Amino acid sequence: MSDHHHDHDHGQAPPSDIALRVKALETLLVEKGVVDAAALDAIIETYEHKVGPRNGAKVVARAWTDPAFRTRLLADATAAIAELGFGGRQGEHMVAVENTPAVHNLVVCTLCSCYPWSVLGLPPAWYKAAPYRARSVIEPRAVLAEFDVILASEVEVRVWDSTAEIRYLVIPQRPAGSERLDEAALAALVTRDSMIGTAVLPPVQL
Amino acid sequence: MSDHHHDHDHGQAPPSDIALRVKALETLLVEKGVVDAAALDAIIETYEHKVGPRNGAKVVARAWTDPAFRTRLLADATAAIAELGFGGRQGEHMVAVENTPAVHNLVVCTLCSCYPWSVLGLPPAWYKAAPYRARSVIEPRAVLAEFDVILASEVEVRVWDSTAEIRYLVIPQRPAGSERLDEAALAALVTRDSMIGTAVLPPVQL
Amino acid sequence: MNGIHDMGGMHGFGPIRPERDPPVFHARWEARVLALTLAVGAWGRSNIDAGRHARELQPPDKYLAWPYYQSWFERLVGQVVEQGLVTETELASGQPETTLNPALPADRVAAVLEAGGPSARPISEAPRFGIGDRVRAQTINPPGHTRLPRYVRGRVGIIERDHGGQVLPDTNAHFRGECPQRLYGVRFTGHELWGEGARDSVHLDLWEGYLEPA
Amino acid sequence: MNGIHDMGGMHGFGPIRPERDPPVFHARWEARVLALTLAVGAWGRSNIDAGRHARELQPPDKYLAWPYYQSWFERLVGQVVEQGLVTETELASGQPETTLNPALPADRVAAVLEAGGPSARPISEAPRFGIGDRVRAQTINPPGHTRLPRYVRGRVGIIERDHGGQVLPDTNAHFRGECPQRLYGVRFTGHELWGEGARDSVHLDLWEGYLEPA
Repeated sequence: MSDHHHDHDHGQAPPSDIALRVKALETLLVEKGVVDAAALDAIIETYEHKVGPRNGAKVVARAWTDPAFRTRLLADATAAIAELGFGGRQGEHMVAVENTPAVHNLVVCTLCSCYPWSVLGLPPAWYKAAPYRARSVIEPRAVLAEFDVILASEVEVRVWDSTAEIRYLVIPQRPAGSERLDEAALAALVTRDSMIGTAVLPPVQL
Repeated sequence: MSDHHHDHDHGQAPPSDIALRVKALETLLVEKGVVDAAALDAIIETYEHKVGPRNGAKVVARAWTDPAFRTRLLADATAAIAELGFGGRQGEHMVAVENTPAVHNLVVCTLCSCYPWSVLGLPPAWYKAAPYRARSVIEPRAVLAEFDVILASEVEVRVWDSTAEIRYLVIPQRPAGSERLDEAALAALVTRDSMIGTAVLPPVQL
Repeated sequence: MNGIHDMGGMHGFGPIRPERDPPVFHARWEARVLALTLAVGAWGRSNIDAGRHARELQPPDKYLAWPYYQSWFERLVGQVVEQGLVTETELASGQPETTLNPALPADRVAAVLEAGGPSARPISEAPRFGIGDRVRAQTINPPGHTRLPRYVRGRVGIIERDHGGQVLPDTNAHFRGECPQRLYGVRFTGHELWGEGARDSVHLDLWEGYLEPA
Repeated sequence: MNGIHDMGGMHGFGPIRPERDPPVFHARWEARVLALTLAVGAWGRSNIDAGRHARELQPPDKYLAWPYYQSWFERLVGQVVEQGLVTETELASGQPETTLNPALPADRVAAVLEAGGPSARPISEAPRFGIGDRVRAQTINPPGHTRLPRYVRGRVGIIERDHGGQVLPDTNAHFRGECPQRLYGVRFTGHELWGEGARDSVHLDLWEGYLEPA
């Protein structure tokens, strides 16, 4: 009995009427002039097509290829990231943390869903859900294992709980075999999860 | 916004199908011979009509009127309560705590719903619900106020969190004006809540 | 486990709703669930600690939303299968494939309830702590059952009572033995638990292994 | 508040469900809720801390059960009324009784998102703590908003970074002022937070008033 565990289904399937309720509120707010329908579309367009993990990937690729940029990024991430044109909402105060053979960084927000929008876009559902929020600080290696990341025991895990307005970007380790790739090709290798710390980039197959 | 608080309705209204599901399981268990239907009736009869707060009230009235019994009750509540014929399930290991002009005792089980069945019967719904369990240990005076119990600031509140198999019975203060009442009349004054610590007995109107 | 059940000290659950003269049960199905749970328990295939842990493992949102006896009912459905009293097939069809003799016949109910299930156990070890000793509740976060609430971990209290040996829930809930340990009544000040401004005191019963000298 | 949102270190929520290449939104209504929330926010009648606190005040069972953007939607319904943007009557009828000019026209969206809302503030007080100092997170249990999680209260860490002055959520969420304080990056060992056997470390950003010398 003690190992019995009911299967969870924490509400990723919304009630059927939520879409209707949202539509009704939007209609009222647009008709009253509280919000501009075209502005809503522009916000959605921004986070579906403009602001997302490709931004962060460019930051990472630049850090891998430009030692002076890497130094600036680790010293003042907000300013360094702004050099690439990224900043603004939920990226106002950035810190970059670098993975090395000895240290692996993992970012979480136990209290809500803080996430570096300016470089990674909107957070994935699992990042905002209770299991990841609850477990990352107490059993980070078990969490990583569920992402198929198994670290050697001598690697130190540093968990960053985003309790304030500082937002964290993980600089993953440059993958083995990527020595000849240029900055654009390197950026294409960088995944969203590797910049949260829930993935390690695999070696490049040449 | 910060004071906004949705009205809670933590499930005292059961889904309409729960009664049917219970009936179906009971039918299966009875037909298979896992349980005896008459035994179920006997258990319910016990806790609806035999084992309840009248038991505890008799213990309290005895303690008020028999100093030697009070001494035994405070020294070994399990044995003293057994003198009155009460004991058994969820009363195997009892401790009695006495309210005085200087000390008020309050019993809770933060981790589940532990309660002294043998002297108080089954716990009321609020005792088992999250607000009482969560709040009693951190803000006992606010909890007491919701039961209309306002204590003078010099009165010490002792909260008993029933984390093990020890069960607590509060001996309320004997009400003013009850000096001439006999043990049976006194027992009639003692309420369930006064033996949990969420009530103070009012003066007797003669 | 640091489960949703470990709610001492939480805010946000709203007001208490006292009922001055409630019925023992608010619906007949509640009474049946209580009785079924006790009658199934009489088979002796589990124990009270494992039963508590089964509720702790219920999905947290359901644990909060379900009426109390529905939580018991959902536990009971799991228990009868896990204890081999009913098969999944029988549960699905509602039709028994075999029959048993009830573990608790009606004429034994009074005796069984009056006997209860004492959890005191003789232990030979001398007490590690005496009345008046200062102790710190350990910083432990076991993934399994424990009765050391989060709100006292790392906090210092005073031993007030020695309850003698008692079955240890941490092992018993997982069928790893009763492993009795001495149980102490420990007093913590509100100030120690909650900080500046907190008054009064909270008393918990804690097993010897939960405590260290302070 | 010690709310359901303060879930760091809890067990019982089950496995994580990674999605390797999820869409930004799983349904169109989610996208509309995000956009509506940002567009309403442009009225400037609340702040990010008050917005977080509004979710913390949602009923705990609902907080756990609702899809994420439904929690945002339920908050939004409350916000538009509390901020005087919509009346209860309009909400019930769906018919506006007056009209306004949107605070965020479409041609301002890019500029507003790019500006963001910096929370850094100049402060004149000298730092109370220096890099490498040992500090203890205070034992506080405020009923209102705070960003000091329960799992670090009373625990000792090391100052690793000085982030300068930042708006204090504890006051700002309740519209009692920005009261900026110095913010520090603080490292806690897993052993200090969780006890024997825990490894690795957890870093939190904590305001000066959350800390005391250790």
